[in-house]
Order: sequence, then C-alpha cells, then structure tokens
Amino acid sequence: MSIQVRYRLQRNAFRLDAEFTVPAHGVTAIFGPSGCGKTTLLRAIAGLETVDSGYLKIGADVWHDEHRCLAPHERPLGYVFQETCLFPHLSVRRNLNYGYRRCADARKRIKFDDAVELLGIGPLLDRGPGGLSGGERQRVAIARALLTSPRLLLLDEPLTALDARSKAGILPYLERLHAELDMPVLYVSHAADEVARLADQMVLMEAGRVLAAGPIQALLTRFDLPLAQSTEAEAIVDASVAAHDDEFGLTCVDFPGGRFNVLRRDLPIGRPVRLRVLARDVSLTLERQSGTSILNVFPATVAALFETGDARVIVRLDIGGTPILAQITRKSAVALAIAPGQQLFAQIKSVALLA
Amino acid sequence: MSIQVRYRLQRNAFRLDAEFTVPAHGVTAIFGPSGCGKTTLLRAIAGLETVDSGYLKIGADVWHDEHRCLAPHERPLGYVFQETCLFPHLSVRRNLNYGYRRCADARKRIKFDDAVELLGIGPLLDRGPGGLSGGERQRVAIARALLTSPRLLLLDEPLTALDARSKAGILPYLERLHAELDMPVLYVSHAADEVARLADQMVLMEAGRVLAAGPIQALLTRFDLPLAQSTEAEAIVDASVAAHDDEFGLTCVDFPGGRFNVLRRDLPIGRPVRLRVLARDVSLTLERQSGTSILNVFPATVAALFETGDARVIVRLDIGGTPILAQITRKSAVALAIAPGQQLFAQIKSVALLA
Amino acid sequence: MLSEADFIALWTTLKLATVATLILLCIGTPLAWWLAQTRSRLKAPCEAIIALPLVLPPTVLGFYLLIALGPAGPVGGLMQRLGGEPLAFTFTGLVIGSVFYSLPFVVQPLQTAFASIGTRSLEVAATLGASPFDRFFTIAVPLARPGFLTATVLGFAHTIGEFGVVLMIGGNIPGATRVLSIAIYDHVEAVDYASAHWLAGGLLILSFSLLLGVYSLNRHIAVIRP
Amino acid sequence: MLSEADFIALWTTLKLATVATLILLCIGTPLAWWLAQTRSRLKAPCEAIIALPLVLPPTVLGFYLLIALGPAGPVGGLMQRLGGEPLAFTFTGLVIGSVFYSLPFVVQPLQTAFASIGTRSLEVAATLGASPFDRFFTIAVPLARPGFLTATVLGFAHTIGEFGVVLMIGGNIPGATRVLSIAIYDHVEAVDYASAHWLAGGLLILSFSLLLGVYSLNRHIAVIRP
Amino acid sequence: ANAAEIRVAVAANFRFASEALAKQFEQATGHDVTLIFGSTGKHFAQIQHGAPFDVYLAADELRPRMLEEDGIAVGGTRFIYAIGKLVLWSPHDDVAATLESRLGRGDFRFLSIANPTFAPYGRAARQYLQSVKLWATIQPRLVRGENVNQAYQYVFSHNADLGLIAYARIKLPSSGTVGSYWEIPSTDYDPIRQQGILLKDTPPARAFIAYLRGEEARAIIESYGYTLP
Ligand SMILES: Nc1ncnc2c1ncn2[C@@H]1O[C@H](COP(=O)(O)OP(=O)(O)OP(=O)(O)O)[C@@H](O)[C@H]1O
Ligand SMILES: Nc1ncnc2c1ncn2[C@@H]1O[C@H](COP(=O)(O)OP(=O)(O)OP(=O)(O)O)[C@@H](O)[C@H]1O
Ligand SMILES: [Mg+2]
Ligand SMILES: [Mg+2]
Repeated sequence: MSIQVRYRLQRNAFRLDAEFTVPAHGVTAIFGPSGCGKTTLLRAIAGLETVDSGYLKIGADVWHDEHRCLAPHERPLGYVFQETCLFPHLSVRRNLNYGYRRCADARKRIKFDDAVELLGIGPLLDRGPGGLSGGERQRVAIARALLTSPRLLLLDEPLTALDARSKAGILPYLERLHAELDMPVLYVSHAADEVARLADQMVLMEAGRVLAAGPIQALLTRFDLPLAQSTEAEAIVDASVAAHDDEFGLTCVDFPGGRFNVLRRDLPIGRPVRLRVLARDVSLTLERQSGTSILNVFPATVAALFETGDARVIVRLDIGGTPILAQITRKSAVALAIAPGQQLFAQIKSVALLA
Repeated sequence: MSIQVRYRLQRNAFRLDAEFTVPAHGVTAIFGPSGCGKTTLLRAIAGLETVDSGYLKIGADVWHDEHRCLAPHERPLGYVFQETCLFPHLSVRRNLNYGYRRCADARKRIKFDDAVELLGIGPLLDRGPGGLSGGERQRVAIARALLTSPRLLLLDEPLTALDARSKAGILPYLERLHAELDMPVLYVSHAADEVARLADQMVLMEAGRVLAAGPIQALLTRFDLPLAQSTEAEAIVDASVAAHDDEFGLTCVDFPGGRFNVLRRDLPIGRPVRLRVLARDVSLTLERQSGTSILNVFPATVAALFETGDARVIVRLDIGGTPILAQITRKSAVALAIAPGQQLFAQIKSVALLA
Repeated sequence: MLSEADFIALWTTLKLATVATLILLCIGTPLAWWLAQTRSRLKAPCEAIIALPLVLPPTVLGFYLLIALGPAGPVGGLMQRLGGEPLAFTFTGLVIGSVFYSLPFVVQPLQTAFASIGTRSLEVAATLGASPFDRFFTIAVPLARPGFLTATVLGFAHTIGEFGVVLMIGGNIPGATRVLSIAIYDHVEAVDYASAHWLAGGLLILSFSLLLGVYSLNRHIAVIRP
Repeated sequence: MLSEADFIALWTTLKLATVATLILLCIGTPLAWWLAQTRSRLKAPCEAIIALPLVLPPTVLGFYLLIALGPAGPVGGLMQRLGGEPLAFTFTGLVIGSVFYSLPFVVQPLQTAFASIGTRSLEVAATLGASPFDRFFTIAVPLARPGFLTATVLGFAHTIGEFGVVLMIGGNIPGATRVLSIAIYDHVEAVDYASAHWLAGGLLILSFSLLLGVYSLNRHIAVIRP
Repeated sequence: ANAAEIRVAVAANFRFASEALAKQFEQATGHDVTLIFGSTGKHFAQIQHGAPFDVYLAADELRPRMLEEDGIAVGGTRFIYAIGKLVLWSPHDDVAATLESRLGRGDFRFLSIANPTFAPYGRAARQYLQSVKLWATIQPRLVRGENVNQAYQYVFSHNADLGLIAYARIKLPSSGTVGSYWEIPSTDYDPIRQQGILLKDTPPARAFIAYLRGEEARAIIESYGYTLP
C-alpha cells in the first residue's frame, strides 16, 4: 500500500515536476525552501490545480491518471490550507459541521466532540470566525479537516500560529491519528522539530523537483542531502520501552546500541518508540567519563566525517548499528584526532522521545 | 527614551488590560499563548482598535492619551500583520512603493533596493501578488513595512512561513535595523529561538494581561515565570569578541566568567555580542574533564535549583556573575548531589552567537 | 379615493413584480454565476447583450417585443403553431417583457457579488466534500447575499415602476395587464390628480416600508467579513 | 434614412448620458461609500429612499418633477427667487431628472462592491501612511472596480434608454432636450417604422460595440483576487 | 341579449366624453364597456399585432383607414365620431382677450403643443402656426408633448405659459373650463376628424358603434367640446 504521486505543471516561470512514492501510512513530511512548490504540490494532489500531466494513487485507488480524474470533492481528503480560510458566513460550529455533515456516517471515524476538545476550541463554537486570533483560526481549520474523516490528510504548515503549549497538545494527537486510524498524512512544515517528531517519511523538494524521498532516518543522515549538513542535523533512533524509574521520574528505552534514560512517559513496557537526537546535543569523549550530569553515554564507532566548510564537522557514528550524528568543531575533531573506524564514547545531552 | 503603553478594551468575553514600559530601542518580544491578546495589543498600538482607554508614548512623542489620539496613518509605524495582506490590485513593486512613496524623502532611512535584495524578492517585483507562495508573501509584507522607514516596527509572527535558510538571512537584518537605525521593534513570535536571538526586552502576556516586562536576560532566568520552567529554558550571555582562531575557523568571545569558542564570525575585536545558551545544552561535571569534544567548559557556582515536577531540575549557575541555566535530570542532580553554593564545572555543548 | 380598479391594478402589479423577480432570480443567478466564473471568449459579448435592452426606450423595446410576440412574430407564431395562445396582451407576455427588460439589473449585481467571493472559499468547500452544486448553494449564494439583495430590490422595484414595455405589450387591459404604473399614469392623464397623488403616495409609502424592512433586516444579519 | 434631426438627437443623447453618468458617479460614489461604511441608524432609510424613485412610473415621476421644477413648485420657485431660470425644458433639467431616476442603479452596485472589500486592505494602507482620502482613492476605488463598471454601464445605458422622465420634463425640443429615445419613439408613433428600425438598430449596434469594448477591456485588466 | 364585455381603445383626448358615453351605453344595454386610453399610434401598433380590442376610437382618420385597408378592421364600419377643436389656452383666468396677441408678440416663455409629427392636435397646431407665420421663429420655445394630454400638463404645471390643445381637454361639462382660452379659427387648420372603426364583428360591438352614431351620443359628444359633421 503506497501513495504514488506524479505531477507536472507550469505557472509562468515556475515549473513543478514532482514524482515520488511513499508508504500509505504514517506521516510524510514535505520539506523544502520557501517557494519550492510544496503548496502547489498539495493543491495538485487535492485536485485544485489544472496540471499538464498527473498520476495519483492512494493505496489501491487511482484518483488521477490519463483516464480518470476525480474532482476535488470526490477525493476523500482533508486539507488544511496554508492561509486558514474559515467560511466567514458560518459560525465556528457550522464551519466544523460543514465537512462533518458531508461525510457518510459509515465513514466517520472521528467524533465531533473529540476533535473540539482536543483542539481546545469548545469556547469558540458559537462565535463567528471574525474575531478569532490567528492560532484559534488554525485550530478550527485543523478540526474542520479532521472531521471529514479523510483517507488522506494534507497539512500545509498547520501549526505556525501556535505557541509551544498548544503544539504540545496537538502533535501527539496527530501522531495517534495515523497510528490508530491509519490515516496517512502529507505534512508541510519548516519546523525541524515538528518534522522529526511526526514524520516517518520525508519528501525533500527544491525548485519544483523532488530531491529525495524515503524513510526519514535514512534521509536525515545522508551527507549528500542538505539536512545532515545543517546546524539542525539530527538522527532518529527506533527503540522500545524497557523499564520505568519511578524514583527519578525516568523511562528507560533500549535500542540496539544500549539504553537511553529519558523523562518519564506513561508507556507500556515493550512499546516501540522513537527518539530524536540532535547532532549538536552529541559530544564525543575518548574515555568514558564519570561525575557528569549526562546520563546517556554510549560506546560508538566513527562511520564517516563530513566537513561543513564553516569549522563544523558532522560525524556519523555507528552505535550498535544505529546511525547517529554528532556535530563538533573542527578544533575538537583535530584535538581528538577523529577518524573513521575510531572507537570512542558519545555523550548525548538531551534526547526527545517522540511517540 | 522609552515606549509606554497602556490599553484597555473589551471584546465580548475577551478583556485586554495591558500596561508596560520598555526602552525605546532594541527588540521587544511579545510572548504568550494563542489567544492571549498579542495581535489585539499591536492593533491598538497601531490605532486600529477602538479602545476604552489608552496611552501610548514613543520616546518624547505622545501618540495617544486623553487629549489627543493620532489616526493610524499619522503614526509613523510599520506593521506586518499576522495574515499578510498584500494589495491584490497592485504588483509586488507597487505594493512596496505604496508605503515607500508616502514616506517623506527626508525621513527615508531604508533604500528600496536594499530591502528588496535583503528579502530576496527581486524576481517577484513585477508579478501580481496572486501567485506568490506563503513565504514570498511574508517577505514582501516585511519589505513593504520596512520601506516606510518607521519610527516603530510592529511584527506579528512575521517569519512563520519561512524556512530556516530564509530566516537565517532576515534575522541578522532585523537585528541590524535596531542597532543601526535605532528603530524599536515590537515582535510577536512563538518561536523561542527567534525571540532569544532578537529580543532585548520581553513582554510576557497571558489572558489579556501583562505578566512581566523587562530585559530578556532577567525574565528568562526567573524561576517564577513559565519561561525558565519549560524544556526550552535558556539564558542570554553578554560578551565581546576577543580573538579569531583562523586555523579552526573559530571565534573566541569573552564574558566575565571565561571564554567561549564559537563558529567563526567576521566581527571586529571588542565588538559586543550576545550568546544564547539553552539550558538543555548545559551539562554539569564535578571535575574538569579531558578528552572531550566540548570546548566550552567553565567553573561555576550553583545559585539556585528548581524542580519542574516532571523529573527535570533547572539549575541556575553563576559563572563569573553571569546567570546561566542548566537542565538536568533529577537522577543526575541526586547522583551529583547538586546543592546551592556548590562549585562544579559547566560543559556547554553548543552556543549560538546572536549579534 | 381609490377605485376598485386601482386595487385590481395593485394586485396585478404585485403579482407581476413577484413573478418577474422570481423568474429573474432563477435566470439571472446561473447566468451571473457563469459570467463570474467563465474564461470563455463569449463572456464579453454575453455581458454586452444582457445590458443591451437598457439602451432602448422601453416603449420601443415594447414595440419590438410586440412584433416578436404577436401572431406574426417569430415567438408568437411559434407559440401559435404549437397550439398555444399568442403572448402579447396576456399576463405571461407582461412577465416576459419585464424579465427581458429588468435582466441587467439582476445579472450585473449578482455577477459582481459572485466575482468578489474569490475562489478560496469554494476550494475549501470542495476539499470538505461539497459538490459544485452543493458549494454553489452553501457558499457562493450566502457570500453573495448583498448582491442578491441589490438584485432583488432593483429587479422588483424596476418591475413595479416599469411602464413603457408593459403598456406596449400589455395593452392596459384591466384585471390582466393593467398595472399600477399605468393606473397612476391614467389618473394623471385624466387630470384626476387627487387619485394620482393618493395612488403614487400609497405606492411610495408601501415601497418605502418594504424597502426599509428589507434593508433593516439585512443590517441585522450582516455577514461578518474577515 | 436618418434625418439631420436624428443625428442632433443622437448628439444630445450622448451628451446627456455622459454628463448624467459623470454626475451620478460623483454623487453616487461618496454616497455608496458612506452607506457601505456607516453603522448609523439612518443607513436603512437612506437605502430605501434611494431605491424609491424606481417604483414610480417614469412618466409619473416626470410629472412630479415637472411640478417641483415648475415656477409654482418648491425647486422651481426657489430657483426663480434666486434669480435663476426655471429648469423644465432645459438640458439642465433633463440632467437632474436623469440623475434622480438612475441614482439607484449607480449607488447599489457601488455599495455592494465597497462592502465586499472588507477592512483589512484599508487598515494596511493606513499603517502605510495613507490618509482616509488617499486610501479611498488608491485602495477602495481600484478594488471596487467591478462595481464601478456595473454602475457606469447601468447608469449610462439607463440614461440613454430613459424616456418617460426625459420626455416629460424635457419637452422634446430639438437640439436641446430631444434625445434619441424620443426620436425613435416619434418614428414608431408616426408609423414610420423604417426610420424607427434604422435608428433603433444603429443605437443597438453602437451600444453593443461600446459595451463589448468596455467588457473586453475589463477582462484584460481583470483584478487578480487572492 | 346576454351581457358582454366590449373593449374600446380610445384616443386620449376623447377620454371624458367616452367615459360618459360608456356609462350611458352600459345602463341602456347591460353590456360592460372597458375603455383603454392611450395614444392613437400605440393603439394602432397594438391592434396590428393582435390586441384584443373590439372598437378603435382613433384621434385621426389615417390609422382607421390603414387598418381597414389592411383588412384588420371590419370594412365599411369607419365613421367620424367627433371633430376636435383647437384652442390656445392659458391656466390664468382673466387673460382671454390678450391671448392671441401674446402669441404674436412672443410674450411667453414656452408654448406647448402635442407632437406635430403624429398627434392630430399637434399637426393642427403646426398648421395654425404656419398659417400665421410663426412656425419658424417660435421653434426654440416650442415644447412638444407626446400627446395632447402631455401638452396640457406642461401648461397645467405652469412650466409652459401657453398651450395649443384640444378644447375637449379643458371643457368639462361638470366644472366648466379652467383658465382662459381663445378658439383658433377652424380655417387655420385641417379639421381634426376623429374616426372610429369596428375591429371585431360582434353584435355588442356593433351595438356600441350604432349607439355612438345615435342622437343621444351626439349630444354628449358635443357637450364635451367637439363638433360633429
Ligand atoms: N501564477 C504564477 N505565476 C508565476 N509563478 C507562480 C505562480 N503561481 C505560483 N508561482 C510560483 O511557484 C512557486 C511555488 O509556490 P508554492 O506556493 O507552491 O511554494 P511553497 O513551497 O508552498 O512556498 P512557501 O513555503 O513559501 O509557502 C513560487 O515561487 C511561486 O512564486
Ligand atoms: N469580537 C470578538 N469577540 C470575542 N472575542 C474576541 C473578539 N475579537 C477578539 N477576540 C478574542 O480575543 C482574544 C485575543 O485575540 P488576539 O488575536 O489578540 O490573540 P493573539 O494573542 O494574537 O493569538 P494568536 O497567537 O493565536 O494570534 C482571542 O481569544 C479572541 O478570540
Ligand atoms: Mg506554501
Ligand atoms: Mg495573533
């Protein structure tokens, strides 16, 4: 089951020529600089753009090929536009109902009250969209799209107007969505932390073309892609919950290279989780050190080095088979004589448990 | 010279009652959860809201008090709205010119071509605003506001639709603005990194009221405010450029507590700079360690501890008089027996040089 | 003051204005919608043709309609061959004439209103599963409400006040095609100014109340635009 | 086919329609703007009053205007006391009548167009230093362009085709108040159908070309809405 | 006979007389007479295109003749029902003596007439003005009503000082005349012979025409300011 996309179109000087295939579950991040065609791609997928040629297959269903092209309202998808557009003549409640009512009862998988509560828009229900704040509008638009119980969710920078606390509430729900409802999500975002947290796959775009598409772990650590080269370089570690340390409020998660201590999360033992390790949070030491506040220290092997050209060195480490990136200064790399194959210790200052 | 603001108004259930005074130079971040009244406050300052009572003084000029109230077009301010609104009937160039032309030549302090180049919108100049991408629209809106050479700049989440690279180009310019042109900025943002990077002062809002206002360093490290308690806790260090290390591409900056090595930046020796130190990038060791990739290690004294309640401990360190926050697990705090007054070493994995 | 004939005329007028306005809205709405959406080359010619009846003096327009609808004319002849009655001098004929003449007053405001909605709201509705038909009624029509108000008022009022066309193809037959405007005109012609004043005054007061009601109501349920 | 008198009538008509349309736009624009912006209680009554002349048959309206403008009427009397000429049977009188009668066709589309602009663009313009006057002309007017087009077309065409009012207060004086609609009407009444056809046909073709030009131009410079 | 409805298209100037006639006829026969007033030209066009009128009372001879020739009207039913008189009228009461000289002196602002190209009274007014050699000079001060009624209204509203209109328009049997008038010598214009014709050959319509030609009707018509042959 996969999502196959191929769209070509031309808008004056801008040419979109995007083709990729990603699994039809989980979150696929669409990542790329401003103006590279992310919104245009989503609009094409939603059937809102006239295209030169297009092919779109979601799982077993072809939505668009030479022979047939579903009209936008025939595609069971939810779309949160980059500029939230609430219907100005309908109250918030009726905005939400607009899509909800049009979804056949048999297809409904999301309850009205659940979406309202989750997005914290209960108090707004009977207001007009006129006086809503930017963040409130965004949350209503997300709820409205979710309530159509779509088979594919398109999110175009949906959380930009939200503060960290609101985001922290919504992100886990979006994660659950694809896990529990098996609702694949295409997610445009510039926020690396959101992407790392949510995305299983990633489509990397530039100037209307797809640079690469695939599992996020692989793309994040590939030195030939801009991600691993940036100061925001990061790696994703697949692990599973091993134990809870109630005294100190920690949770232990195991991965092939060892055990992480992270802030306690109420997850069942054995539950697979994902950890995000930022390259700049990883420091290297030649000896295992004691008397440090850093809990997560692993023996590692240097797999490869990449000089960024601005005095940074990105080191790809192999920790029990899992690739992890470390970002250090060239001065340190020279001082520690880092070279491929070398054995050393990786101190990981902080790590985010994602799911 | 200061900016004095006091506005009261009521919109159905929402009540804004905001009062604060901040210096009339540098960037003042306005920070608070979605729906707390940030946009409403900026609109009141721009004269776009009818208010119950208001007082606004910028430097020596009163813009609003009981006796007089300048109309919006009489207030020499630039305002980038949360929803960028370009005039749909004007090309990008004429959008930019709209404010530029209306600014008296004598008052002009920003050149047309400079703003265009900086925001990378040269290729868009002769297009209509219809086909622009979200990020492109935001950049045009920023340029348009800047080109009025305002005495006060109001920015309402102006960079949300921009990718990291675009931001990286615009942020230094915004910094220079207030340094070189002495243009105070009120900046609404949910992005902690932007705020820390840009802001000199901060106004912390909640539910229509101002919780605290003052220099950002003080607000960031106050345990009674939500900032220092969050996982994004951070400290700002004022320092000055001391030397350049051309071999490794590093720059050394000194602060009262010692010397930081940061990625090389072409700044003159002696130039004051600002460093952002995230609490989660700071680890503590009892002994000074060798053989580590971490370059920045300082002897420090524990000033205070704050337990967040979720197994984290925020430690306020005193490094040569400068407060710095470290976020560690309670397990580590117990293992290292951290207590106020204790002497130890702070390892700072990464640090961002801001100006 | 007013005779029974005047009340019959009032009744005929209201019936005519109501029926004509309803038909105008039924024809004008899809036409305006098409004009607002299309990129066809036919757009400008169609717009011009719709506005065209305006430039002819109503009596002359009525004259040509008379020729067309009369037994010798193309429409009337066709009707007769199909076994129907000729349309001139019937209520149906009046309705056709009024619709023809008032069409631009209905189409143009609607078209402006539809065009000013933009496409975004309609796109959003489409992604929420609304078919073109559905979103036309649930999004386009409510958002074009001010245009509908203008169109209805102009169409209705203009049909009430219309005179030349109606006189010409109606033939001023009491109970069938004698409308209020002709009745007032008759009173003026008969130097029965008192009746004319009464009738005109009554019509004005009635219309004013009606319009005031419509506009006040409109204000109360005014659309909040973003 | 057409006499010199017909050409004089054509000229008078174009002059009348142009002058009346200009005056209509000058009066209608601020009025429509005020109506679109205000929250005054007077809004609904004003809207109703503007639409009111529509419901009266033009000839009757013309009759009342004639009385009002006559030496015994309020307006005419005032004019005379101020030393001016009476307005009936003059070109000026015609213009006044036309403006009065066509006002709703200009105000209503403009008001709809102004209302649909919303406040955001105007607020942005204010923060960019544009005074209310300035932003009215640089933002509101261009964004209301479709409304201006409709208003101009309806106003102009309606003045050309107008007949009852013009006939009544104009007096059909060649070269001064005899307009084309009256000329065509005269031909019809005189059973000179050939001349009527020629004149009406010519007017239609002329108007069609004019309208086609306007609408095609409009299409080419169509505002791109977000 | 059964009561039937007779629709009569009546020239506007004959309005008051026809109302009186219809009333009497209705009382006598029990038929229902519907009078439809309008300009003769408009009625003509309407009759040509199938207007459901039974009798046509025109303001001139031309239109009934054309209808007869075209076979639209019933042949041989054409007759003169009235001959109109043209008067110079002022709405002021006491100026009858000076009216003629005022016209000659040009002591007025506007003279109102019916449209001379198609309205019979307009044509008569032109013939009169031509006969007294005023036609050319008076042009800029001539206002033309669509029909004689409108010409009347111009004077009535005091916008025109004088009017050349139908005597029948100002002579009402009930209230006498309004203002003052001077009768134009009948030699100065062709007689305004108003003809009627039968459009639908039904017994009630024939009865109405027969009534119009009767003595009773003639008396009424004359009392409204017309002459008869
Ligand atoms: N009609 C048009 N004419 C010319 N260029 C166009 C047109 N429509 C879109 N474009 C260009 O296509 C590019 C892609 O736009 P798109 O909105 O897809 O970008 P994006 O990746 O979503 O950017 P952002 O992150 O800023 O929202 C932009 O550079 C835009 O200027
Ligand atoms: N007319 C109104 N009626 C009721 N509430 C209103 C009205 N106008 C604004 N509000 C409320 O005022 C609050 C403040 O809105 P504002 O736009 O200032 O928030 P904000 O701080 O900018 O939020 P965000 O970060 O989401 O943009 C919101 O909760 C909003 O719902
Ligand atoms: Mg986009
Ligand atoms: Mg806001």
